[in-house]
Amino acid sequence: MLLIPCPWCGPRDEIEFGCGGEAHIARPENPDELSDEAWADYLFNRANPKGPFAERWVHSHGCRRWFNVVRDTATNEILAVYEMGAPRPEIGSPPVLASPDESGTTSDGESL
Amino acid sequence: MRLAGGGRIDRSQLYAFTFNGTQYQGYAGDTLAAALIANGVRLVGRSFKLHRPRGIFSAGAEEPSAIVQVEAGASTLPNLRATQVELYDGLSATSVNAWPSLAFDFWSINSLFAPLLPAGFYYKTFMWPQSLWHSYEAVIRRAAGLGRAPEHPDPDIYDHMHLHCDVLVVGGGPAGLAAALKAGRTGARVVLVDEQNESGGQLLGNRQQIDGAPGAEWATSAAEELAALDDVRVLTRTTAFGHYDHNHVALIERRTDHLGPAVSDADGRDGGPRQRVWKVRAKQVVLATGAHERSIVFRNNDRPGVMQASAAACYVNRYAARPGHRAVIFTNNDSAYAAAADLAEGGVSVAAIVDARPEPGLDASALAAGQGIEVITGHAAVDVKGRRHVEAVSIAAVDEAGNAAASASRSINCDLLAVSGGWNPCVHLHCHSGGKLNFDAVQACFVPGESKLAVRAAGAAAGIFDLAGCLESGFEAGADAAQDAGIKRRGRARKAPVADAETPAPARHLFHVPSSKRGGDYKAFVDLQHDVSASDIALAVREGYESVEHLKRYTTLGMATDQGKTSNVPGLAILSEVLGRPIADVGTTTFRPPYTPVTFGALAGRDVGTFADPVRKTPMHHWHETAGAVFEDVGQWKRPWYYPRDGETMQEAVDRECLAARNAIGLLDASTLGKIDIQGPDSVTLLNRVYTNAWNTLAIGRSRYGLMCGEDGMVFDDGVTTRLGDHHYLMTTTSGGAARVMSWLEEWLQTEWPELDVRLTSVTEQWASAGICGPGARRLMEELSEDIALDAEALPFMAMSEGRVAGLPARVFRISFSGEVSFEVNVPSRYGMALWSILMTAGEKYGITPYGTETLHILRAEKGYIIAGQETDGTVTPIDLGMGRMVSKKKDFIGKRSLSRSDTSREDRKQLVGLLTEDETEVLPEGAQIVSEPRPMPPMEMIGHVTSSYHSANVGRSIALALIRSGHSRIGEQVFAPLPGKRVMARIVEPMFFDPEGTRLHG
Amino acid sequence: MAERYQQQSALAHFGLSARATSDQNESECGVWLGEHAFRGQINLRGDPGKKTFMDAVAKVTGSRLPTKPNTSAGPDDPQAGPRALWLALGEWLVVTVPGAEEETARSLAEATADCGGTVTDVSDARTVIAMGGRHARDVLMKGCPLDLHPAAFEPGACAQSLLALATVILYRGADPSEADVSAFEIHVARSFADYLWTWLEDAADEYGVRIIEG
Amino acid sequence: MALRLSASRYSIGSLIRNAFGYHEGWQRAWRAPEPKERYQVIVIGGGGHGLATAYYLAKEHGITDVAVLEKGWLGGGNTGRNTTIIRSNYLWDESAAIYEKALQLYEGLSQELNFNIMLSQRGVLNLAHNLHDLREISRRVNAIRLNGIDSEILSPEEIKEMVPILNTSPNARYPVLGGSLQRRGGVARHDAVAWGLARAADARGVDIIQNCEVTGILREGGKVTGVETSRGTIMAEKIGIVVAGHSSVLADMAGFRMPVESHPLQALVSEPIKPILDSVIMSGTVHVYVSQSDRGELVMGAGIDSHNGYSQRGSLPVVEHMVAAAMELFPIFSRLRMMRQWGGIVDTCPDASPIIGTTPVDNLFINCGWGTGGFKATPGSGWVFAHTIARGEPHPLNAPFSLERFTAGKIIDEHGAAGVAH
Ligand SMILES: Cc1cc2nc3c(=O)[nH]c(=O)nc-3n(C[C@H](O)[C@H](O)[C@H](O)COP(=O)(O)OP(=O)(O)OC[C@H]3O[C@@H](n4cnc5c(N)ncnc54)[C@H](O)[C@@H]3O)c2cc1C
Ligand SMILES: NC(=O)c1ccc[n+]([C@@H]2O[C@H](COP(=O)([O-])OP(=O)(O)OC[C@H]3O[C@@H](n4cnc5c(N)ncnc54)[C@H](O)[C@@H]3O)[C@@H](O)[C@H]2O)c1
Ligand SMILES: Cc1cc2nc3c(=O)[nH]c(=O)nc-3n(C[C@H](O)[C@H](O)[C@H](O)COP(=O)(O)O)c2cc1C
Ligand SMILES: [Zn+2]
Repeated sequence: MLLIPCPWCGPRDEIEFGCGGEAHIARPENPDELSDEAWADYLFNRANPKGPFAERWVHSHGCRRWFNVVRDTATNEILAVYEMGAPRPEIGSPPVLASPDESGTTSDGESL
Repeated sequence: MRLAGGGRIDRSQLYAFTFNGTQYQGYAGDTLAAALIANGVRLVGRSFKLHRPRGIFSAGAEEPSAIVQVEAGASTLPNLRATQVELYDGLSATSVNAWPSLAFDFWSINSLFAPLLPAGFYYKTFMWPQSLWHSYEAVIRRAAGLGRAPEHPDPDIYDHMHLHCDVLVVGGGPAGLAAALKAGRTGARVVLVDEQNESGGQLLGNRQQIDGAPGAEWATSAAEELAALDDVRVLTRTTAFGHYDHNHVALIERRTDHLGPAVSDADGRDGGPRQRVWKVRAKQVVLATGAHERSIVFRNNDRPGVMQASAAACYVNRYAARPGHRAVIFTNNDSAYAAAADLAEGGVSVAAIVDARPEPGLDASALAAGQGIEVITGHAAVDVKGRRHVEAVSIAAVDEAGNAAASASRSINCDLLAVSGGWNPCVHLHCHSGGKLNFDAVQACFVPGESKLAVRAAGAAAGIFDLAGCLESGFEAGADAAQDAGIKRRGRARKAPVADAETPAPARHLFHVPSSKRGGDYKAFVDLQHDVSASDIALAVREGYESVEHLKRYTTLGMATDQGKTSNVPGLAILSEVLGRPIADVGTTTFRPPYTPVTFGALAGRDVGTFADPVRKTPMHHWHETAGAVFEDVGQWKRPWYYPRDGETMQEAVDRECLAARNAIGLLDASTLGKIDIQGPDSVTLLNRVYTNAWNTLAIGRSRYGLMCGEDGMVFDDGVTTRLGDHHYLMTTTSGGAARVMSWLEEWLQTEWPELDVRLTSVTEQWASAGICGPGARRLMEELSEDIALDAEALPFMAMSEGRVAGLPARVFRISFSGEVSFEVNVPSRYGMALWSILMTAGEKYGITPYGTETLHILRAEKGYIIAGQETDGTVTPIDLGMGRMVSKKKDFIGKRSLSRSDTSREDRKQLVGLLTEDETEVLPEGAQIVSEPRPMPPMEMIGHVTSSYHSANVGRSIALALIRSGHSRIGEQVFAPLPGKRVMARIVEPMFFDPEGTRLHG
Repeated sequence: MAERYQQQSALAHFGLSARATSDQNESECGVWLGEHAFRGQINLRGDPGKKTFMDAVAKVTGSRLPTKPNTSAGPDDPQAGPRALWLALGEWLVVTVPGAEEETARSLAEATADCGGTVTDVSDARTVIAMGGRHARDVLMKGCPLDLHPAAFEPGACAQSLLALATVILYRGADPSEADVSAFEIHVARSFADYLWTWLEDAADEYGVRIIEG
Repeated sequence: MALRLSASRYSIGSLIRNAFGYHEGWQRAWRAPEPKERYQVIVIGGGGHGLATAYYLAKEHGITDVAVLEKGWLGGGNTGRNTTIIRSNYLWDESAAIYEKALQLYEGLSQELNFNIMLSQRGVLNLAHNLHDLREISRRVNAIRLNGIDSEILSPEEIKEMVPILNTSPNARYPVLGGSLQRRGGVARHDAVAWGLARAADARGVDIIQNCEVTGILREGGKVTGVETSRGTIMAEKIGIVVAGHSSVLADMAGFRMPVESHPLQALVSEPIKPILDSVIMSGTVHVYVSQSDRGELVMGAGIDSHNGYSQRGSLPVVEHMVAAAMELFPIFSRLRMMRQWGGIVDTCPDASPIIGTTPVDNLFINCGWGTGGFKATPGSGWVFAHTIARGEPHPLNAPFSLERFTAGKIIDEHGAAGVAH
């Protein structure tokens, strides 16, 4: 069972999470303008690599927040964890974990 | 053959036990195997295929031969290894796989046909004639299996525990104890597990010394120190059986097996589980799992009385039981010399040590000399005499290539042949998690290599076989593990215990002594349980099954209950010999969990019986129970299906409920419907994106029905959403779809539309909900509500009002799934039961009748309303359902684009219609397939199927809904439902059977 | 009129009050269990980065919202005022004594209306099971994958996780006076309460269970 | 070619004859040839489907200049690790047709291959535990029967009689309300299927090349020309990809994308016990399927791991769940023990139906997406794929399973069947 580092709650057992498949598949802006092929590509085609893979997880039984993980699908090593919307980080460096303390720093400077 | 003194048994506790019906005695501290040996029992079982006699081969988890069934009846346990069964008073065991008796086993005739039963023989036979294969198979099947399953449910319970630690040490031998001590002293959270009844590992069974005293004493004091440390947990009788991703290690603790089956509360138990699975998440793991001594393959090496050298010594040292009177030791390495010395000390006469090497190490020679044991070097055992147990061993000189001389040089009488073929480190757990292995050519064994996990091996598990080295590597592993776990403190420095340095001579790579007789290797066994012989391996290679994985599957080598703990490496070695390739190239098969078999009950833990899956209950659940409701499973909910009164059949009850709902008042517990509170300025945008219809114009206090599609354009869920405030909505979903819809909306919001300012809160359980419908509904509601205007103008269809009903804070919705005037009253769940009983009491005079899901379904089918999941199956679009008018052309929504794909926009898709059978009393089965041109025999072309079908008391006949190809344009057509034994004729109609104008709804 | 009708807690049908013992000797039993029925529970959303929001909430509840994951803020004893549990970034559960939820929710809604707060009363959506005793942690360990060692989950800590097959919010209360005794509050969805209670009683059986007045 | 086969024809007679020769006379079941520089057809993947493809190319289409390239040992993929359930009771016409073709081929396969694959048609029983299940079973059974395939509905009483050890108590958490039975369904020895096909293909001249991993797919002008492998470059006129869990990896080499995801799927066996279960029991709602092998182990499996994965390892929660489900159905399993657990990598399609047909690259064909349930299809899949490769266009049986169906939206949604489709 994987140990998945929720960027907010910290590392938790896989059973608390749901897996949402490939990350960074943006919904097309104007679906009506797409060809059937392009729409099918968005709908069905997936990268499915053997090796580092950017995927989405949701902490279903915890904070219910979605986030991204880069995991090696062959070894299950977790290579990076990052927030929704953030770009996929370079792999090779150790896991990028938003530590709960850092993430709590607020915009008006109040340290939490 | 019990020694007069010594051993770790408790002679003050004498236990009686039976084996195959005969009474014996043993002591506390014995295993069944030890007690059998002490009683001179040698024949304990039969092998799987050839039913050859089997004895006791080892003293631990690796045992391939001594398989027994313990106890009978509901508490019976098949396939236990006698070497791991702790003796208790009254234990009763029998052999497996022998009929009618162990001594006269009918199936031992297989042994006569052995030449006809080589590896994979069944793939080559039993094919003709084809029709007889069934009978052949029946015979093969009768021979299957070892022990017998219980015939009754398990009287015991099991559970699970999660555990977190800094350092998990697996194995409580010298290396493991050292590691745990070192880590524990730093203050780290340490867990030490060992599958035996006490810590000590090999020290319990040999006579090695630490600090000048018996090693077992050191082990005891080490265990005591550990027990006294805070945050150190020592689990004995606990096997680490699987090492999974991210250092998740599964343990199984046998809590009461050593006490025997539960007989009463007075037997010293705490009422807890028989076995417990611990699920450990460890920052660091130290594998100190020791090593298994392996055999050497030679002719008739499977006879009872052939035993691991270390096991023979262990029986003498640990159990004070003599495994034979006269022993011969056959070895290719030094470790057996200590065993020989121990046997001699224990009063076994050691006839000779047969050493395949030209000469043993110095220490070893000294040991033999000290006991006056003859050492015959450069020789190997080549055959064993004796059928049911060893009577003599033949030995012959072996040349450098490992071939024995054609004729035996000597036959030595003995009743015990103690063999050491070298040691296999227990690398199982290391490999479970994907760790690699390296081949140690000097010691001829596989040792742990690279691993992706925070795991390290110590002691014999790492290929370090001398005690001093085991201790040293244990201390080092413990210290490193604590440090890597982030523990800053260092343990107090202490004087390290000292064990004598050993200087063994290298082992000889001798795994197999080929028989000089042609065909002699038939009886040279590699896998003792599955009767895989050296000749089977040669045959497999000859036939092209030369990959180690093919070899395993073709011969079944290593696939027995011991999973080849002692046989795999000799098997690989023989394969490498036959192929002429080094062992390292041949590789191993894959090590898989569990290390030793694990009880299913323990794996399931508490999630059985009533706890198999939670039952969700509404606030009114207990009322329904008292009212005698029959329940239906909807997801995890139990929903009343119907409420039969005395003597009513289901149909009668449902008819009564249906009529009441349209002629008086029907009352439904609707609490299970999903409810999602939606707030935030962008709420309406969200609704527009997820529903197929438009939401901009919905006024506060008004409700609207919506359909949701997946991005593939297929209907996914439906429900009514009400606008509660400027930026505040309440969405309802199907009962089964509630959680799915909630997480689906969250997913879109968080992953795709983070710019939308919307907050979702599930309020399904906040509100209890009662649906009141029928002509009397308004009157009853008016009676009960204090401040809510309920007339059709103030609260028209699809409107909502907040206030008090019967004094309870309530939201009243005018929505309807029945086509009647209907009020859905939501009150906070704590008042659900109160609301329900008030309604029942106040409604009595109007004939209020509670109804269940069956009536609900009939009422809606009469109106042609769909149920998502019944009329839809993931392949149905809103247009197929005839709800095209609800599909907005103007805006985009999830799934819209898919609707215009060539296949999805076809005209001749399956579409929702009604069906009326020719015979009004005939109710089509749901799921019946529809054809337009019936034929006398299949195949027939199907054009659709019945999704819903009922007898409708209100319509006075049967009605059905169906999905039919081009259905919308086939209204009026005649179709058929071919059913087993009959054919039902029906007409396609509009899916609306009652009050098509909808006058009642608004009334 | 409402008073005429009984409000019913999720575990009412177990008749816990009748089974409760008044014996206060906690060390006698391994585990005690009870229901804190009708605790006020308010789901609160807002931006922890917005000072105005945080201040407004603090004014109502008397303590600043926790922003560190898995922690709570406010008094352990709800009689002394609302306690807020961190649920997620920008989401909290404000826990009050029974009956205070309506007023607290209204005040919170009013105070945070201008700074983006969202308030939802969910007091009836979950009940709270109280559990403590020498073996309370062992019972939780049977079904909860969290690390509940005091070093990892100290008094005041809270987390959402699984307990057996139910989703829960777990809160660790202040340490009872005796050593080795811990106290937890388990928020569980109302429809799962029957299941979870039965499970807890069963799992705790081997340690000896006492029912306490909630 | 025919000679090779007859020389080592398997029978009880040849077994006895060989016994006198200490079994030293047996020949290799298949050769271990060096790869040639060029073949007419290369089949990538030495699982059951790839081997069946090669066999039928030779047998049905006379194309014998064929190589099967297997990166490891043949049959070592899902073919060697599945729970071996065979049945053809599928809902949609398209599926029923292709799985029934496979079942019919299976019924004669031992004789045809002269290799006993130990097909055991002991019946596959699907249980219904709620009203929804009952409706689905009724729909399915009716459809299957009208497609001319055997299928019947059983009452709880009939089920109890057939499987006495099954928990049919009405008080069970999910009581058994009924079930559907396909009597012709059953199990077969998985390894034997691979080995038998390999031996028969080899006898017809097919080169089976193990330890030969395809690492690149060579193309020229939109046309496939050959492959790069760990044993060098091999050219071919036509290439078929049949690599199950690795389909996306190979498609990536050929430059196109797939609607496929690879997931671990786990299975386990108990220690062998004397026979207690004589049919295959499946339950989608309780979520487990169980049979007992001819050696006596209980073989069971359940659903896929939720995440993509290429590690053939198992994890604990899936196993716990599977075992709890099995015990819900069979309380007497409680004291039996798990002996081994493992995983395979299955390739799943969005509609739980396979893809068998052409690809965007000319002369390159693909057969994949069988997910959790392709063992039962092995001979049928090979038969239609051989046709597709030989003719350059699909057989009517596999035409509906084209890659293009996803674009048109003509999906064949077998999720109901594949909830646990084995
Ligand atoms: C646990 C489990 C249980 C299952 N149970 C059932 C069941 O009960 N009934 C059922 O019908 N189905 C079942 N299935 C599914 C079934 O096993 C598969 O659908 C089927 O075996 C697929 O066969 P295949 O020949 O396509 O794939 P495989 O047997 O996987 O063969 C593909 C081969 O391609 C090779 N390969 C991959 N990449 C390359 C490369 N680059 N170069 C060369 N070779 C390569 C692989 O090594 C592999 O040998 C189960 C699957 C699993 C994992
Ligand atoms: N002379 C030799 O050639 C030779 C060879 C091997 C071992 N030995 C001796 O054996 C000892 C080895 O010490 P060690 O500590 O490395 O090993 P050990 O064999 O003494 O202890 C290993 C312990 O681990 C336990 N164990 C194994 N797998 C387990 C699992 N999965 N779960 C729970 N428990 C498990 C075993 O029951 C055993 O108690 C030393 O005394 C060494 O000298 C000598
Ligand atoms: C139907 C079936 C039955 C099996 N029976 C056994 C068995 O009796 N003993 C055993 O050790 N393994 C058995 N296995 C598991 C295999 O040993 C092996 O784990 C599986 O083929 C996966 O290969 P791998 O573990 O080498 O990766 C069986 C596998 C299958 C598919
Ligand atoms: Zn989280």
